[in-house]
Amino acid sequence: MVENRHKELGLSDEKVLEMYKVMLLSRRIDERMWLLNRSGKIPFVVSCQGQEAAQVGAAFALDRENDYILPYYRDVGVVLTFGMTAKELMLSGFAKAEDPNSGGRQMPGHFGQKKNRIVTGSSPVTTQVPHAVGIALAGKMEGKDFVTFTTFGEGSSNQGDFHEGANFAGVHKLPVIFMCENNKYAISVPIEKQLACENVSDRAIGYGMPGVTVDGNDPLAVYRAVKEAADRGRRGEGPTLVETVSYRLTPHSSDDDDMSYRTSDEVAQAKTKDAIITFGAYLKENGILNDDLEKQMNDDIMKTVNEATDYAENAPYAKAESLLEYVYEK
Amino acid sequence: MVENRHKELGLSDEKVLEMYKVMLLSRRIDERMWLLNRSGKIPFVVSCQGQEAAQVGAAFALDRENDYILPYYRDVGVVLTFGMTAKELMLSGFAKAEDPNSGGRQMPGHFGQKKNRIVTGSSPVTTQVPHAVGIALAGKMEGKDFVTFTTFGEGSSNQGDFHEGANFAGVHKLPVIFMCENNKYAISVPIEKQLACENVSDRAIGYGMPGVTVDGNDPLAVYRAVKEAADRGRRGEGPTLVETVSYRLTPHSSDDDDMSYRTSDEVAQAKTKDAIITFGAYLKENGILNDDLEKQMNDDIMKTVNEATDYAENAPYAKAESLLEYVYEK
Amino acid sequence: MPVISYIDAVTTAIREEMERDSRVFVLGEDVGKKGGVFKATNGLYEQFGEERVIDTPLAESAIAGVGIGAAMYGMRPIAEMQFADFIMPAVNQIISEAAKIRYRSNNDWDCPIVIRAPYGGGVHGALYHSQSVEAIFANQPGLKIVMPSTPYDVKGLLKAAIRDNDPVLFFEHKRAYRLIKGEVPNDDYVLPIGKADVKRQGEDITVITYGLCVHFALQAAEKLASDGISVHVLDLRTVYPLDKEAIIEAAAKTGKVLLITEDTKEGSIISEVSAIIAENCLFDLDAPIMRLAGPDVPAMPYAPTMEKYFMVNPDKVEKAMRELAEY
Amino acid sequence: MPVISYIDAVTTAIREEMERDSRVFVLGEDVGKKGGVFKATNGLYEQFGEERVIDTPLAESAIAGVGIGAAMYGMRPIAEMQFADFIMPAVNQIISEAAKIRYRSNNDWDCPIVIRAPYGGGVHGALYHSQSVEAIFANQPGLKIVMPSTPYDVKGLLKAAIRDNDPVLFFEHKRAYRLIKGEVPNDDYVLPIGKADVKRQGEDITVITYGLCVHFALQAAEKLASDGISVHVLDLRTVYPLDKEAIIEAAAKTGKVLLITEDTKEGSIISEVSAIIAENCLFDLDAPIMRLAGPDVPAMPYAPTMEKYFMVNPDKVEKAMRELAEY
Ligand SMILES: Cc1ncc(C[n+]2csc(CCOP(=O)(O)OP(=O)(O)O)c2C)c(N)n1
Ligand SMILES: Cc1ncc(C[n+]2csc(CCOP(=O)(O)OP(=O)(O)O)c2C)c(N)n1
Ligand SMILES: [Mg+2]
Ligand SMILES: [Mg+2]
Repeated sequence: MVENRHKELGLSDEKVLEMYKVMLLSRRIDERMWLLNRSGKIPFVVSCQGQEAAQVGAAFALDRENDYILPYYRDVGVVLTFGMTAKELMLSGFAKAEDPNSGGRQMPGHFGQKKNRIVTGSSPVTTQVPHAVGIALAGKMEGKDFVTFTTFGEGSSNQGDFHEGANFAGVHKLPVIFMCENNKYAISVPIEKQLACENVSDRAIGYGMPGVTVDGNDPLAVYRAVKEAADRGRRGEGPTLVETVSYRLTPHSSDDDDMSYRTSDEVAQAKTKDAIITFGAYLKENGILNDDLEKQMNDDIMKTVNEATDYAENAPYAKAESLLEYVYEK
Repeated sequence: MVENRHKELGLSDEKVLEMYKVMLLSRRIDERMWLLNRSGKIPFVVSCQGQEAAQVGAAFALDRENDYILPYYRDVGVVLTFGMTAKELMLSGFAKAEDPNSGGRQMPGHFGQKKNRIVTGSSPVTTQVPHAVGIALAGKMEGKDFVTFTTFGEGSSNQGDFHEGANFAGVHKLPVIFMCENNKYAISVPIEKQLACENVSDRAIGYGMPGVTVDGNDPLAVYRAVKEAADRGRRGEGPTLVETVSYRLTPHSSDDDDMSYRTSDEVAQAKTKDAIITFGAYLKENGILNDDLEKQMNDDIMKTVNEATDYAENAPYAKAESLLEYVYEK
Repeated sequence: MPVISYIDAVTTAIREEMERDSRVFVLGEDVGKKGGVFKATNGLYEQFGEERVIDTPLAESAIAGVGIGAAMYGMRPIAEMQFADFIMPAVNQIISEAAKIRYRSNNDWDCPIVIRAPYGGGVHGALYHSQSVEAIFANQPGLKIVMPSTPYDVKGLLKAAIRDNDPVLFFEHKRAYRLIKGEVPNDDYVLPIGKADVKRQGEDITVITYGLCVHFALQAAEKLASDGISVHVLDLRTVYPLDKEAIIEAAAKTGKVLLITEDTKEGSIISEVSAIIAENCLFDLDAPIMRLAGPDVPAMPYAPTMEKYFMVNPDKVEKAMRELAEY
Repeated sequence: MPVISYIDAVTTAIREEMERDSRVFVLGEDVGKKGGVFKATNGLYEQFGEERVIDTPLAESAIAGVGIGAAMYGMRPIAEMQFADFIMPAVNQIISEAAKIRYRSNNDWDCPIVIRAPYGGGVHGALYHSQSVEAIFANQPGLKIVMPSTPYDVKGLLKAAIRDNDPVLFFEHKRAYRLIKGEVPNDDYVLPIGKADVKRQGEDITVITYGLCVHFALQAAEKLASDGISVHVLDLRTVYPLDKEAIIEAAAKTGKVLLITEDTKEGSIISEVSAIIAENCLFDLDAPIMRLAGPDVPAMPYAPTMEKYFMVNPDKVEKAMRELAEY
């Protein structure tokens, strides 16, 4: 049997199994979205595939009852952990009125759900970074002890808003976790054309905060890094920059053809490290998962995904005239 | 006699004396501007005082016939080195038509003079940083071997444009020298409230470039750092971030009252390190300057400043209707 | 009633709201220890401490963005842009974020932030310390833009802006800061955002304007009155979204309309005012809709000759009024 | 003459200018290897190499700012903003810098940059991939804003923009990219920036619009023609600064004016068009100046119900035209 790495992190067998389940649910929802897109039922998908481990590992390290999260568009694993349901995600995919994120106003991947402290997001990348800092600042002013967690891609770490937000958090020692999900590409542009530093986390020192780079295919490594960052934040020691390195297993979105800029070999190579496989193997090797349980889990998940799809597909759109609502407070 | 530090840098006695002269001219022009402002003759001054050593040390390390410079508003020492004259600076102070920077359209400190490759600047801080990168990119595309030099304050290094510009230069290995003139304050805000890192140069690693911090009161230290950066750039090894640490000896500008946020003790303390004094002493100790020569130099400079002031004061303003010109190419 | 300056009305409104509601706080460059480069936040740092009057790093997108985050959480941030000209780096946060938060979340989140900035010329501020920037934002549903002309309006509208549950851009004319004084009640009062205000009743011609130009119009109206020409002056106060009813009423009343802005002309606030009139009460008009504005150049120059030529002033206003009256 | 699509006209214009002038280069996100997310720069990377077709880091202010620097040096950069919605982080560089470089340096420096961006809705792009952003910039002297409607105009105007010695924002309607096809000569030609174009001569009513709406207007005009109503259609082509003479002439010709934009209404391009008419030829009008535009909401939603409601379309245009004709 391989080394049990989750115990020393204080994670029970049930906990890691739950983590795996959320990773799997994320993957299956995403796969379904692609099917729906390719069959012409929904206009757009942007994927979490390849980043579930980082997302779920990180989200499990947070306080799901108190912390605030500002996820970016790939963070299916993060929002599922924080209480959004498969049905809600499907409602968003189908742009239906009941979608809690936006009532069908925004594309899928633009998360927001106040009751779960999932802060509404937009498309322009990295604008959420200063928001995360502002929420942390508000928490500090009010003497709260939550931390604020925000994510973004490595390409997006080149936006001015990343720099300005990180610096503000550093100066004010705010409990913010900045997590860069480095998947090696920004649409077609590989990381070498995005950044000249070795690791995105090299930027942390410029903001007076610790920076760490971890394997984004290892949910336990990410859990550890984010847990430490959250603890630091709660202790009043300020922000942390965490970089999770993995690979984007799908094209950028349903509008993209990744074969125009990378090879199928490269993708196939990356798939050998897919955390859905490797973390599944880890659980099996530790006797936490077996084939029966796996089948059961998969069946449950497919049932959930099917029900969510059916519900969302049949749900009504928002009325046309309702687009006039909520420009300002009524 | 103290150690001769300029020889090993390849600087002749004449050269260092010339450097000192430009520093002194910068100081005297600036002092005159304050007098003119306080007597109601010009509406605005923003000072170089305390930064002359960094400015002149840096500018002397460049190729004044080929390199492009994008100075910020305090860089009197830089533009004088690059060929702008005292008279031209005074014309700008008085906002007269003959001002080569802007024909009296911009406030003083908004430098620009194409014939000397001084690139036109604006007030919003740090916008010149991406411009410097663009000029370097153009030079590279055209196979030229000039380097591009740009400056900004430490507060301004928190703007997104610094981050985005530096990163672009790092990725494309462009010959840009980013020089941060750290004078400890951004108007009233001290450096601890601006940055959480120890040195502004700590940011360099995040852009894959070397970063150095040098004593901004020591023109030779600055010369060395900028010379090395320029050499690196010309060798095709990419950009460098140089930070010069000194102190802003005047209020932020003629509109500011610095005693509302710092003490006169602190300012007096900083004045003991004033490079006009310390570098003068170095030259004397090395037998390059003596009292006679100093007096002669001062007299020459005062004559230059007086003539410049008289000329500028008596020069005409641009015609009112001329404001309609040069919105677009004619 | 005490007479105070325009800028004191700003400070008073902020102070009173901070006393009233602990969620209100100020952030910006030099707003703390120094009390602002114009002293608009003077004394607040001493009264409320550095936690509620925050000297931020020099980064406008972060000032807006951090404020927006705090507002979404439930605070009432008042973000200062040191000069309106320096709001540009924050445009993405203002237009993509603040303006759209309620709408994009289907009313789940909101963004009660106030962004204050001094604008306007005539102070030797040159190209980058003189601009009017309202037109850049006055096409973005979700935003409200308030530009008061008097200390009384400043206090009532700034308080309303701070209490408003949507983002408000609050532009203060920097030359008005110390030039314009007026009666301001000591009491707590708010004025309605979105409502224009008749600053002078008249019968012959209608002037519609806002900000410092309101005073130029009132001065000129006084002169015309002695020649028997009666001028109706409407102060827009909120320049986005506009108070259509008040505009239509004021235009229809006299049938002769002069619109004034200090901004450059093409694409300015008064273009929309004109379009509203041309769309809704064209046949009430007895003269073309006249516009008086700055020339279409990038911004006003520093040299006094050119700055003066750029600026709208009481003489230019009077001349335009007389021309219209005689039409 | 060959018939090509709107987007092919974009690519052709860029390619020909790059062949003609070695100073012309392209920079932006995904413009290189991928050839752009819409394929507007398809094939250029292969033809001109990665030095002249630059995949930049994801940072719009740098894309604009680096381009501006290169332009000041003497190059002819064509910067692409992946979607017009993402131009916001670059507003400071565009408004504070590009627009003011010639002016602030008293003609010593200039800034011949073209910034291209796909705009517009009707493609399920939701709030942030559908916006019209021209009104944000259409009040900034120093800038020119071109928004062509046909492949012919695209090629001629984009070439003119690249050769222009001042900054030009070039907005391309993303739904027009593959929807609109038209004859485009193989030869080199340029069309004048700043000039509107009569796309259809008519006598009864005048429609003034730009972009995709030009096609809606032409379609509707065709329908009205069979009922004996003759429609004059003016395509603005350059929306800033506007072609005042052409606007006045077109409005005066029929005395009944319908202005159309896909943008939200208040503060849009057509507000200025209306103001120009109301200022210059009010007494030639036989009807109020009518405006057809998107509703004043932050941006168009994703759900097809709401997106459809938002968009101007041929039916809405026809209805408005008939209403005006009957006035
Ligand atoms: C300001 C802005 N510019 C451009 C885009 C278009 N865009 C969407 S995602 C993306 C690439 C993002 O890459 P990265 O940050 O690495 O995240 P990833 O998609 O790889 O997870 C781009 C260019 C955008 N959404 N916002
Ligand atoms: C974008 C922008 N915001 C604000 C200002 C107003 N301002 C002018 S100088 C300055 C402080 C600059 O501090 P620093 O960068 O340290 O340079 P220093 O003046 O100390 O040399 C500020 C806030 C500006 N010019 N531009
Ligand atoms: Mg990526
Ligand atoms: Mg400083």
